[in-house]
Formats: sequence, C-alpha cells, structure tokens
Amino acid sequence: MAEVEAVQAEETRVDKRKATEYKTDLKPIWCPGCGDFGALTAFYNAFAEVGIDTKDVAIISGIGCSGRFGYFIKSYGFHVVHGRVLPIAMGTKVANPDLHVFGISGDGDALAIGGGHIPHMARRNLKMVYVILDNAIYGLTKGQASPTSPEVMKTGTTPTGGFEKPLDPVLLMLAYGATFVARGYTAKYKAVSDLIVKAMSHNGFAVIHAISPCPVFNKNVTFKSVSQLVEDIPEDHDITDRMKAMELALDKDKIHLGLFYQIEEPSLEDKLGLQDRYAMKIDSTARMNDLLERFQ
Amino acid sequence: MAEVEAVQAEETRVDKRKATEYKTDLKPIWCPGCGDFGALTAFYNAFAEVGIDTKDVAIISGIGCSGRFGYFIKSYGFHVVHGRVLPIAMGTKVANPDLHVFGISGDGDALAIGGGHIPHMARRNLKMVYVILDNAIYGLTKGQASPTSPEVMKTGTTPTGGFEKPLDPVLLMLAYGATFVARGYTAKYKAVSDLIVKAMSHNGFAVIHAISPCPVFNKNVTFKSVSQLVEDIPEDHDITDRMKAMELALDKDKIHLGLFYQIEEPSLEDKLGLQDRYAMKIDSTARMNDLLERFQ
Amino acid sequence: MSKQDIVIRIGGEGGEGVISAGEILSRAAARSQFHFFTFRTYPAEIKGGLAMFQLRISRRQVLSHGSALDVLMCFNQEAFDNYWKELKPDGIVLYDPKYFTPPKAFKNKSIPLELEQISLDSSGTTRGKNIVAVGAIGEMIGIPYDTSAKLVEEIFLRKGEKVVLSNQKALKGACEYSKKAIQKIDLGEPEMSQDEHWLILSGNEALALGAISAGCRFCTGYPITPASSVLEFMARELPGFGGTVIQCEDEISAIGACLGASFAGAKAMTPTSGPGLALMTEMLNLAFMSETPIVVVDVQRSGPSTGMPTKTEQGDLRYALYGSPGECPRVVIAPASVRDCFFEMIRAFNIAEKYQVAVLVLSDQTLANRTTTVKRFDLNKIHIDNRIQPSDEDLKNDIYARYKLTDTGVSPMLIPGDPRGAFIATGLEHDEYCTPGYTPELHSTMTLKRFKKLDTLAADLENGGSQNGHYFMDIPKGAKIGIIAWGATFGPIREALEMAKETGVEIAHLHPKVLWPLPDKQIKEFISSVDKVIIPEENYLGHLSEVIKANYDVKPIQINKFEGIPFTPEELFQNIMEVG
Amino acid sequence: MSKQDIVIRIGGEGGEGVISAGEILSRAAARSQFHFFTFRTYPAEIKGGLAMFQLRISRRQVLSHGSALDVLMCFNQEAFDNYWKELKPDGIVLYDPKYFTPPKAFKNKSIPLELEQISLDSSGTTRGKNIVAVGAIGEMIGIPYDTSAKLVEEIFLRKGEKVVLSNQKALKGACEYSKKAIQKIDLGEPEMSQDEHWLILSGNEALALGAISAGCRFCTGYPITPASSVLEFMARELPGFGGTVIQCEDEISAIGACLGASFAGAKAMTPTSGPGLALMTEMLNLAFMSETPIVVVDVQRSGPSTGMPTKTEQGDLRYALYGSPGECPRVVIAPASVRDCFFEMIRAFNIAEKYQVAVLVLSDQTLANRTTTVKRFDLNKIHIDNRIQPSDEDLKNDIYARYKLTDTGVSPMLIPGDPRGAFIATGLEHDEYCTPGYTPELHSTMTLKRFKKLDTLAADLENGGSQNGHYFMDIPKGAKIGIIAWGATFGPIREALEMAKETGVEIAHLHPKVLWPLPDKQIKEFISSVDKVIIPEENYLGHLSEVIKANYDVKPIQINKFEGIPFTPEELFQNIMEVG
Ligand SMILES: Cc1ncc(C[n+]2csc(CCOP(=O)(O)OP(=O)(O)O)c2C)c(N)n1
Ligand SMILES: Cc1ncc(C[n+]2csc(CCOP(=O)(O)OP(=O)(O)O)c2C)c(N)n1
Ligand code: SF4
Ligand code: SF4
Ligand SMILES: [Mg+2]
Ligand SMILES: [Mg+2]
Repeated sequence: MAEVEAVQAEETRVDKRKATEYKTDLKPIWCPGCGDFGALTAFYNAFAEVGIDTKDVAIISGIGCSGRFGYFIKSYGFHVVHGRVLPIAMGTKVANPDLHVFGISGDGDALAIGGGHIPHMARRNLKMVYVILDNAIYGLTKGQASPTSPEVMKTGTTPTGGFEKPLDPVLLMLAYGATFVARGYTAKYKAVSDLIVKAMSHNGFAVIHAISPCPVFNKNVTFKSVSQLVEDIPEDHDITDRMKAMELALDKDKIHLGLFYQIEEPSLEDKLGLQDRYAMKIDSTARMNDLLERFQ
Repeated sequence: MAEVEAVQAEETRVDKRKATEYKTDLKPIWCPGCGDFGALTAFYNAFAEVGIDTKDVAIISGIGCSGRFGYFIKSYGFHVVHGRVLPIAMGTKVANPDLHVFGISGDGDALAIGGGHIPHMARRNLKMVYVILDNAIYGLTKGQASPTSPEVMKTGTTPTGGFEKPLDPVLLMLAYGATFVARGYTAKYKAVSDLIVKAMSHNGFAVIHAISPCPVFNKNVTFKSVSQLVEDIPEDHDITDRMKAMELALDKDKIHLGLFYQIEEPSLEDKLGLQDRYAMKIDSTARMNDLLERFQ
Repeated sequence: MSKQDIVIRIGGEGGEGVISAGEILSRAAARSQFHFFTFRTYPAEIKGGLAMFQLRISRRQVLSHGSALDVLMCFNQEAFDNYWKELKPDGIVLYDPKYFTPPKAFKNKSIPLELEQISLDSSGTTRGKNIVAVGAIGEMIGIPYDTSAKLVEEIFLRKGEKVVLSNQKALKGACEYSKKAIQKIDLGEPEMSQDEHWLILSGNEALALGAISAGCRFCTGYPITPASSVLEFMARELPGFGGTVIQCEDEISAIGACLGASFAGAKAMTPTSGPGLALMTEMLNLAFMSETPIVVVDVQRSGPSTGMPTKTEQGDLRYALYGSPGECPRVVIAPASVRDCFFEMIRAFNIAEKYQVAVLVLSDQTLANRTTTVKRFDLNKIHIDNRIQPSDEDLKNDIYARYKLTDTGVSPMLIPGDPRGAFIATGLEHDEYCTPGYTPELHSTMTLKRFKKLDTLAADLENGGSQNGHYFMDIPKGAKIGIIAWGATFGPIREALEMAKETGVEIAHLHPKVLWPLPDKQIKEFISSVDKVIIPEENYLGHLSEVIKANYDVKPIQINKFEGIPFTPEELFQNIMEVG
Repeated sequence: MSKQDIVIRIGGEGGEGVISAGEILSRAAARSQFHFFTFRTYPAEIKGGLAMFQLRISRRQVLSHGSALDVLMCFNQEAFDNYWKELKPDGIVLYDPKYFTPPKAFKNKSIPLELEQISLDSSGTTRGKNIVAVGAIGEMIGIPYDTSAKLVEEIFLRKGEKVVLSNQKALKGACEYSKKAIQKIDLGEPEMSQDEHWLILSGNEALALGAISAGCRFCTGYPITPASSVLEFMARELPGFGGTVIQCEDEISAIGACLGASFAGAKAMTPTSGPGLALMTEMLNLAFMSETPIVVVDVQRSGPSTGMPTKTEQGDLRYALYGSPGECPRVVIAPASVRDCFFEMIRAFNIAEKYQVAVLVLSDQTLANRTTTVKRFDLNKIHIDNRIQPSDEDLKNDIYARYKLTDTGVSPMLIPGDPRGAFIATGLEHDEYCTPGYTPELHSTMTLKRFKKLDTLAADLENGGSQNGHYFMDIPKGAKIGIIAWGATFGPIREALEMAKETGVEIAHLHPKVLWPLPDKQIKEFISSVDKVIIPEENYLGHLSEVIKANYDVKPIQINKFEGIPFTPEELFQNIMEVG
C-alpha cells in the first residue's frame, strides 16, 4: 500500500526544473557501485522538485569520499576540513539567511572528529539540512573503523575486530533535541529525495541519516545486508512523539526508514531576529559616535 | 521512607579510613558557598568508605573552577587542558589498569569543548568514573552561558538572554550507551558520595552528573531553585530499562536524582584483554626478531 | 610638592573594591583634565587573592603605567608586603590601621587612612570603603570634589538615591580628612583643553570598537581570559549595528563559523588567547588555502599551556608567524597602544578583505586591561577596504574563476547568492576554477599565486597604500643604538628613551605594527643607521629577534623579561644603558 | 647492454595491478641479490586515476629512486602521455598494443608486451596481467624465473593452489616472450652476499618497528594519509608485544590518550600528518608544561590545509620548531632514510623519556611509502633510555617534588601507583611541588628549568650521549660548496654529489637528523669550512634556511621544489652546479 502511494506521488509530482540542470561538468570520482551516487541523484531530484535556484544553495561538505559532493552540484559551496561542516555551515547561514544551506558529512566526519559540534547545532535549531552519508567505514582513507561500524567488524585499525559499540545517529539527534530527524537509504534514492524536500521546508535544523554503503571497503554493511533490515516507519507513527521516535531508533531488529521526529520550534534565525536585524537601516557612523559617547 | 533508609545506611556504614586522610594541605580556592565543596566532601567520604589507597587513584581534571579538584585530594592526578579530561583519562587507565581513574569536568569542559569525546568513551566502556560538576555557567571565566544554562539566562555573552536549548547530560549519556548513568546534587553530598562508591565498583564507564550551583555567577540555577525541583528516582525504577531512564531524564517538571541506568557489559579492559596482555611474559627482542623475518 | 606625574597603586584582597576604586579614580581624573594610564593584575584564583590597580596620572599624555610608586594604598598587609619594595624613596604609603600598620623599621612616610572608619563616620556604613580611597587620593592630586561626586552619582544611580548619597558622604569625609592629613601633590596646569574630546578606553574595548568600525558584522568566540571581554563587548553592541555574535562550543567552531560567515560575505572575527589559538591552527590553514578573509584576535597571556591566565607575555609571535603545518603565511599585526587597538583592527579587516587572507592581531593581557585617555577617533577619516568582486567581464562565458591568476595574486570573490555565478571554495589544491588537481605544475602555480598576495600587500604597505603608519620609526641625530620592538612595550620604551635623552643619550626606535610582512625597507634603513640593535621583549626566547636575525644581516642584543608582568620604563632604561 | 643500475616505471589506472606488479618485482629482485629503491604515487581519487610505481634496481645499494627512466611500462595511454618525457634517450617503452601504441613520431625504442594476451595464452585467463609485467621485466634484468615463481606461490597460496599455478604459468609465458623480444640488461655481479640479511622495508614500516623496539607500548591515532599505515601496522603488531592500540575519535583525543598513557608510565606515540598535527597543537604545549614524554610522528604531506594528501612536501618544519602559542620548544627529528626511520624512532623515544619532552619525528609521504633494501638491524646493539625515577632519598620527608629544580633541568618522575608518593601533573604554572603559582620569580625560575632540559640534551648529543650520529657530515678536501639539508632528500643529494664528483667537483654535505636542538658545533664548523652554503628543500619557503639564517652567520642559497614530488639526483645535480 505504502509503496503504491509512493509511486503515485512520484507520478503526480511536478518537477519545477530538470534534475540535470544541477549537474556540474565534473564526473563523480566515486567507485562504481558507491552508495553516494544514490544520494547525489536524490539531491538532483529534490532540487528539481523544489525548483530551487542554484545561486541560493550553499553546500558545505567535509573530508571523505562523501565530502566530494559539492563539486558535482551546481551551487555555491565550501569544501572544508575534516569534521567542521557544521560550524562553517552555521556561519554561512547566519551571515546570509537567504541561502539554503546544506551540510554533507561522512559518518567519520560527522560523528568522530565532528561529533562535538552536532549537539550544539541541534540546540541552536538553525534552519539548514544536514545529511550524514553513512557507510560505516572510513572510505577515503581506505577502510578503518568508523563510529557506526558494527563492533565485530575487522578493519585496518581493528585487525581482530573492534571493541566499541556503534553509535546510532538518529538516537543521538533525538537526544540532542534536533527538531527534524529522518533516516534514508541511498539505494532508495526516491525516498531520500522526498526527505530532502521535506527537510528543506523545515524551519530549523533538519538531519537526514542516509545509509550509503561502501562496496569497496565495507564487507559487513552492504547493500544486501542493509536491504534485509530496512523497513519504513509505520504510517501511524506520531512524528511529534520523541519517546516513540527513540524507541524506533533503539529497535534492534530493524532499521527504520523515514521521518522519525519533527516539531515546530523557533529557529535560530527567529530567536536572533536575523531577518529584522539585517533589514534594519543603520547609520553605522552615527551609531558608533553614540557608542563612543559612553566612553567619555 | 527512602530517607530513613538512607540515614540508616549512613549509620551502619563502616568507613575503612578517615575522610580527612585524603585531604591535601592546599586550601580549596573556591568562593564561599560554591557547590564544588559538596562534591569534594563526597569524594573524601566515598574514598574513606571504600578505603582506597591514595596511590591507586588518578584524578584527571579539566579547566574550570571544578578543574581545581585534583589539587585537594591526596592522589595522583593530571590537571589537563580544557575539555580533554576523557582522552587523557583513557590513556591513563589503559596504560595502567590497576589505577582507579576519575575524570572531573565542569559543564563547559564536558559538554561544550569536550563534548565530542563523551560518546566515544561511552562506546568503549572503559572502567572509570566521570563526574560532571554542573553549575550551568562558566565559572572560572566569570560568567558566560554554558551548554546547560537555561535558555532565557542572561550572561556575559548572552546579554539579552540565550538562544540555545540546554542539553541534558543524563539523556545524552543514555543515548551514547553509557553503562552507568546517575545524577547527584552536591547539596546532598551524602547521596553523591554513595553514587561515587557505587560507580567505583561498576565495571565500565560510570557517569555522575552532579548539579553544583555557582552562587557567584549563576542567579538562575541556585541552591534554592534546584532544591525545589529535585526528587529521588522512584525506588521501583528498573535501572536496566533504558527507555524508562530516558523518560525520567526528559521529565520537564522534576530533576530526578539517583541511579538512572546500570547494565553489565564487557569493559574495554575485558574486550582488549588488557589484564592478560599485561600479565604476559614477552621476550620482546625475540619477538621483534621474528617479526623482522617477515620482511626478508 | 610638585611633580610631572604620579604613580598610585592600590592593593588589597580581590573583591574588596580595589579595582573599582581605581576605575572611579581614573575616570574622575580624566574629567578633571588629567591624562592617565592604568595597569592591573587580577588574582589568578576565582575569589580572593591579591588584586592590584595601578594608576599613573599626569597633565601630559603618559605612555606607560610608570616605574616606581609615588603612592601605595594598602587595603591589607599582603599588599604592603608585596609592593613596598616598588616605592620611590619619597613614595608614601597609605594604610588602614584597622588592618595593619607598617613596621617601625619601614622608612618611607606612612599615613594612616581609616577606610572603614571614615566611611562609617561620614555615611553610617563601612561599605563606602573604596570611595574613601577615591576621595582621599583625589583630593591629594587635585581632583575637585564635585567632579568625583558627579561620577559617584552616575555610577550608583541604578542602585538608588540612598546609595548615591551615602557614597557621596563617604567621599566628602575622605576629602576632608585628606586635606588635613595628606600633603597635596601639584601636577601643574591642564594641557588638555576643555573642548578636546578624550575617551577612556581599555585595549579590549578599543579592539572591539575598531572591529565594528571596520565593518565587522559577525563575531564568534569561546570565553577565555583575557579575551572574553572582547566577545562580551561585541555581544552587547554588535546586534545594534545589525551584526550577530554567537558564543560557540569551542574555538574550532568559533573560527569555523567565521570562515563560513566570511564565505557568505560578512566581515568576521573571533577573539581568543593562546590555548584557544592553538585549536584554530587547522582552520587558519583552511582560510589561507581557500582564500577566505578572516581576522583572529589573540590577546596573549602567559604560557605555555594553561600557564598563567591572568598574566602577560609576548609569547605567541613565533606561532603567529610560523605556526602552521604546510606553507601558509599569516599576516600579523600587533597594536602598540590602546589607540592602536582601534586603528590596527581597521587595518586588519582592510587587509583581510582586500587580500583574502587570515590576519592575526596580537594584543596582550596588559594592553587588554589597561585603560588610558585616548583622543576621540574621527570616524569620518576612516578608510575601509572591501573584497573585490568580479566584474561582469570576469563572468562572461558563464564560467567564474574563483581562483583566477592575476598580477596581484588576488582573485575577484563572488558572494554566495550572486546570480552571476557559483563556485566551491576548497581546502584541497585546486585550479582557477576550484577543481581539485595534483599535478606538479598546478601546485607550484597556485603556491606562487597564494604567496604573490603577500608580496602585493608588502608593496602596497610600502607605497603607503594604508591610511596610517604600519610602523613607528624615530632615528634621532647621533643615535648609535637602535631599539626594535613590537606590541605593548611601545609606551615603556618611549619613556625609557626619554630618560636616556635626559642623560644625553639619543636612541633610535623602530616599532613595526604590521609584523608580517615586515617593513623591509625601513628595517634595512634602521639597521644600517645605528651601530647596535637592541630588541627588548616580554618573553624568554626573543621571538622578534629570531625573525630579524633570519631576515636581516644583524645580530641584535636581546633584553628579555619573562615574569608575566610588563617592563617598566625605568627597568628598560637601566637595561638598555647596560647592554647598549 | 650493461648498466650500473636501472630505473623502471610502471604506470596505469589505479587498481589495475600497477602497484602490486611493482611490489612483487622488487621483492623478487631483493631475493636475487639486488638492491632496490621504490617510489610510488597514488591517484588522489578513491578509485581510478593514474597510479605509478617506480623501481630502481642495482647491485650496489641505491639511495634514491633515480632520475630519468630506463624502462617505462605503460598499462595505458595516460601513463605514456604523462611519463614519456622522463625517459632517458636510450630508455625503452613497453606497451600493451591492446590499449595503445606510441605514436610514430616517438623516437625511443618501443616494444609491445601484450599483457592480457600473454596471460590468456599461457594461463587461460587475463587476470595474470600484472604478473606478465613482472615476468617480462624480471627476465630482462636477470631475475631467475624460479625466484619469482616461488614468490608468486607465497603470495597467492591463500587464494588456493589453482591461482598459484595460473599465475606461475603467466609468469613463465612472460619470461619466454621477454627472452625473445626484449634485450637483456646486465647489471653485473651481486655485491650482496647470500648470507647477509637484508630487509625490505618502507619508511612507515621502519618507523613502527623502531617504535616497538624502543619500547613503545601505547599507540593511538586517527587515520590520515600517509600516516595511517603506521597506525595500522601498530594495530596488527603491538598487542603481540603486550601493547595497546586504539583508533581515536580525532587527533586531539589521540595525543591526549598518549599523554595519559605516558603519565601512567607507558611509552606512547601517535602518528599523523599535517591536518592532524595542527589539531595537536594545544596538547603539545601541555606535554611541555607538564613535562610528559611523548613521541608524535608527522608523515608530512603536501599542504596547506587538505592540500594534496597523496603528495609529498617538507612543509611542516616551521610548525614543528615554532608552532606553539607560548614558549614551548619541541625536539624535532627527521630521519633521512628508511633505515633512519627505525633508528631515529629509537632516538626519539630515548630523548622523550630521558628529558621528559615531546619529540616530533618528521617523515614524509615519499619516505613513508618507498621500499628499499635495508641491512637487518642488530637488536642487541640498541640502547634504550628510560625516564629517571625518584630515589628513596628524593622521597624522604614524605614530600615528592615532581618538578624538582636540578642541574640538568630534568626532575625524577614518579609513576602513578608507586606507593612512595603522589603528585599532580599540571599545565598551569607551578612550583616544584605542583602547586599553581604566578609570581614573577616562580615563572622565570620554572621557565629556565624547562629550557634547561633542552640545553642538557644539546650537550648530551654533542658529547655523544646517543648511540649513533645525530647528523651526517662529509667535508671532502677542497670542497668550496656545502649542502645543508634535512629529511628524505638525503639520498638524492648523496647521488647528486656523486655526479658532481664525477665531473671533478667536491661538495660538502651536512645533514642533521636531530633538527632541534641543532648540532651547533658542527654547523659552525661546516659553515666556516666552505665558501657557499646551499640549502635544497622540498618546500616553497625554505624552512631550514630560515632556521639556519636565524641562528648562524651565513646567507644560504636556496633551492626549492614545491611540486609535491621529490627531487631527483639529476635535477639536484643540475641545480647545485647552476647556483653553486
Ligand atoms: C584532521 C584530519 N584528520 C584526518 C584526515 C584524514 N581523513 C580524510 S577522510 C577521513 C575519514 C573518512 O571517513 P568518513 O567521514 O566516514 O567519509 P567517507 O570517506 O567514508 O565518505 C579521514 C580520517 C583529515 N583529512 N583531516
Ligand atoms: C582551549 C581553551 N579555551 C578556553 C579556555 C578558558 N576557560 C577556562 S575555564 C572555561 C570554562 C569554565 O566552565 P566550566 O567548564 O563549566 O567550569 P566551571 O568553571 O564552571 O567549573 C573556559 C572557557 C581555556 N582554558 N582553554
Ligand atoms: S571507497 Fe567506498 S565510499 Fe569511497 S567512493 Fe569508493 S565505494 Fe564509495
Ligand atoms: S565562581 Fe562559581 S563555580 Fe567558581 S568557585 Fe566561585 S562559586 Fe564556585
Ligand atoms: Mg564513511
Ligand atoms: Mg560550569
């Protein structure tokens, strides 16, 4: 049933622009079969559906295979250093709230070296979309354990298997108080595209955990293994129920896909009154002269 | 009832050593009325009860008023840099598993600059006790907002009130998969002392979130305001129920005190087989010669 | 007694009102047409410990906190024990006999000043203790009662009429007592005219005001002594100018947010100190590689590591110049005075934006916290540079070369949202069009491009491309010795050289404010015009010395002080005469 | 044809077997009593892109990957296009006509080698493509078929008998073809005797082996090219020695864990590269201030920022020496060869432990990945230093002075768990007993103490306190030119100087391995014994040049290559003769 509906939605969906309009001339350098291709397609499609103008998009991406994302989408972008997508995205968005800001990280970029920034971005509820492309491995550095690697997994740095429990990004986001928390699977790129569209209209920090297997370095988390575990979130799930969302995230038997949680809360832009602030006509010199008075 | 029992426990408790044995000659430099005094007393008492030998204790503390902790307890210690208590504690413990390792952080030290380390320490489940002394303010730098400051609070850096939702350390620890999660209140130092004793016998990463008001810089989170909100965790709470623990943490009306969650899982020492590894008698030269063979 | 200037130190337990007494006294002095210069040390502990406020007052403008003390006001025994040695032979001690009395053997003149008792007698409460100190000292140096009383009113008004009155009474009582018990010191007639406008500013305030005047509209930071007050100042004032301030989760996030904001078109800065700066290392590299303008303020404190957070040191220069893995020069600016803090911040932003580089501004703990009289800035004379944006010509053919190779090395920079193009800023090696590339040719071409910008900047500075001097140079006739120095030692050096001049020795002085790129021509000229170069620094290693040695043909004599406290003019004078 | 040595390059699409062909060939060569030296570049992309393996083979020991090419084996057109220019005039091209054929205009000798076809014909599958390359080239330079066949067996055994056989057939086929189609090159008789023991090692392997031999038992890191393989090697091998390896969440955590482990008594190290090193800045300061021994390995890559992760550069020396806010020197060591990687790691640990300091070991991308023949280490001759522990005398009166003032600056260091005392290591300024303190006297006393250790180390090195030379120096009679250099340029320089010698020009060479503290006496001696000093570096700025200029009275001539690839001996020779 759900599937039929999805197909119908797909058919009735009117794309405002063509997905190919967002392609740059650069050919993605990912390995054949890399999960990130699905994410890229999802982005092209989502942008086409929204009909967004390339000039209004800023993609901030980290270091990793996934970090190459920005080069393949026509838009403004900043390919930053490892783990620092969120601070830089924050600056970009606050300084120019008219932009649609997207952050793209790998699982290592987001949850290992960059893990300290996420709770604070969630607290701020800045309006942006953050996509974590999770292959449960360090791809670009050729196969070391990541924070989402299954504990048993043997990798370059865990030759006899790991010894750390994996983290669940969805559960973390819920604990941090993120106001939009979803999970996709890049093999199902249409669903990912839909999540991106939804996320783009969310007034706050929207996180999409996108499972995106690495067929080259990860022999444990594969398209095959993931496909057997995924299941759409039940339709009757109340997306404003945080406890219920956590329960779904903690489900040991299934990987749930879809929107776990969404609530309306003032965004950072609202709280700081950024639109008003930037709209103000200020005579800076006069104001500075007033300020100087105070020091006389 | 609960209180009566606590008092009885207090009375029947046989301290193996005197609390004063753990005092150094250095007088704490905290302001009169600082919550951290209660935490210090709790430590002296817990150590006395356990009868631990000062030589077996290593206290790793961060930067902040709270970071001065180590100087006042007779023991080995490392007063490190801001936010890095956990990595340094990890190295200390792994290299010398016989030590009882304690980490002490302020709320800023733990959750702002140091926030990226916590999920990973939880994943590792290294046997140590981590105490977060939470005054919901930056004390040592004289009053700026911290990750646990109430959103409305006016501070040096939020002159018209803040704009970030506070984080709840207990909820975070539960999401990270920490195996021992508790909350204390330094005004009730006896309960804190009991939690420390319990944490010391936990085989894994034990976190105690200790509310410890700063009467000098925090006018919102005070002994008075906190005392009105705290409530002991119901006695019938199942400490192995993670969902239930999260629910308690999310309670908006009350600040629950006590042990939220404790489960048995192999510690990092167990998983790495550290005790066996260090007990091995290895002829390093012979082994190195063998290894070199492989490169011929 | 008449004097050119007078150095007053107030010492006591932190929190006892030592600092506030000093602050009120200095503002009252300024309103009475005095110039002043303050220096304070905070206790390192959270509460308690010895706090000290030093105030030098004169009719002329003074450039340092002075050397030995004319007046030492002791709130307690500890203050006396720690500071009496710094008194001039004719320096006097004021003390509250309730707390302690100098020993018999003590030779200087000591005058009892019963802070609490006078307060109690005149206002009915002992709370006016610090105001008594203000009144007594004010009277002694000729600050009219009315001026201080007015100030007291302004300060205490928000606490209510009663508090104002009570404090004014304490003030009055103190003045009366002072008239009787303490000899007046005549500092001469005002030089400052009534209608000149003088500001009372600390270095950190001047930095923040400079940043806002330069157009900074985005500021992030993580609290750290002694830089927090810049962040706090910005948090209070920037929103009124349409800007935004966010306290971040750490310094990495703070500088990252600034890079993001700058990428998005805003002028951005982050203030910090040593430990925080250390954490910004990787991002400073990203700024350079991606050519994103940014200003980082480093209020130096005594290190290494956590070190002595409330003490001073010129210890970060080596890091500022060289502290980056990979080849990544930074522009480094060190203001030499409170006034400079304002103007050098404007220069910093101008350079950052014009050359698309990271600019590090090195202040220090003393410069940050000292207050002094500063001639009011003429905002109309400030010149602002902005980043160059691509012309329509640059954008024809629908391809925008973000990292275009140009004669200056500087490429026009599009601002996201501009419909004329798009680009992806990057920390990877890249070609003109942002595409990652790793050929030997590309890397050498782009390396040269990035370094070219520094050469262009050096040439522009040389050609006076900047509004006011990026160095101070004075080569008096007959000078055989030359001092090269940087940062906040400027004032004490000027005064030390005055002293030398009085003994008949002329000494040259070069004080670059832009430390990288160095004022090459001037340094060469300076070096060749003197026989000996002396480089005094408040550090152990002699950072500037090392740079000068690496780049010029000279073997400077080093004078190094590494005690966490600044040079006094007297001590510098002695040292220079010794080694010179 | 007979030659002293031969330079072979194999190029093709990454993942096509280029690297594995080169690796098999080099091991086969070593087993046939050849010396060799390899150089490889990886594609920067994840999959695909041009990969290249260069192999220099000789009967003598060779010190570099050579200059122009004798043999270029092209797996595809791109390899030919990129590399043909580097062929010697008499260099030959081997190509697979299935993929491409050199253009008619191409003048060098070109020989078709149908990689896939030969494999198919002899083994029934095209999969032996890279083995065909091994066989054909091996035959050409005189590697016996049996030796290669044996190696093939060892390598493929875990894939099963069938795979072994099939590959051996392809090998055989290739040998047969080679005999007919490719002229043999005679490299002379073996100098290496059969019973000498030679290891085949890469720089990163040697570093890891050195660390373990030095007693390192704790290693943490965060993956980063080109240092990851050190971490991965340690993860495989250290547990067997009773040690522990943990991949951390970032580099801050990695170095933090090492400091904790070292505090707890273990010898600890962390390997990284530029971007990771940048993040370690604050912790390196803590190491210095708290006097906690630690070794950090920096496998330099081309920067700044993310730069070119798979390319080389000597770009981190300035950072290594100066990159710390506050005054915090680091001991810096740069191995000059694969062999050095082993011994200098031992030195690094010895120094770290003995003087309780942070030691930075600077390797680089080429040194890390090159493999070469290295004489087997005699483990019995290795000298190990450990930190001094307090005597019972030190601990009497029940007070232990962790930061005791001593003549050497080094204080005995108790290990937690020791019942004889306790202490708190700290990053705050402190007195001998770890108590925080901020007086001018204390800070200057402790600053001097910390720097004293460096003086002691310098003197100890000078006095031969270390087992093998901390510098290489050669001043031939009549040398007017002297080269000073550091790190992996050692080999190419030695060979360039050989070339110069052949043209009758003697050139002196000083190559410090310990870069801080510098071998002061030797540098002075060296500088005064030549007329001109040339400093070649694989960077833009001339880092060593700057250091030498700052510390010595000389104006070196710089030769800088900043292309992400190493010097060749030929190119160095040309450059030296030009500027010299
Ligand atoms: C500070 C720093 N440390 C380490 C690296 C090396 N590095 C590059 S990508 C990467 C991790 C890649 O994993 P992930 O983020 O999961 O991305 P993926 O490649 O799997 O998409 C690492 C460790 C770096 N670039 N910078
Ligand atoms: C890298 C770095 N950044 C900033 C500081 C300055 N600093 C010292 S303590 C502190 C925060 C104190 O707050 P908290 O951790 O809550 O401890 P408290 O003082 O409240 O106990 C800060 C920001 C520092 N020492 N190091
Ligand atoms: S290594 Fe893995 S994640 Fe990276 S491009 Fe290849 S398949 Fe994708
Ligand atoms: S400032 Fe606050 S937290 Fe710090 S010692 Fe004083 S009361 Fe305690
Ligand atoms: Mg990944
Ligand atoms: Mg706090």
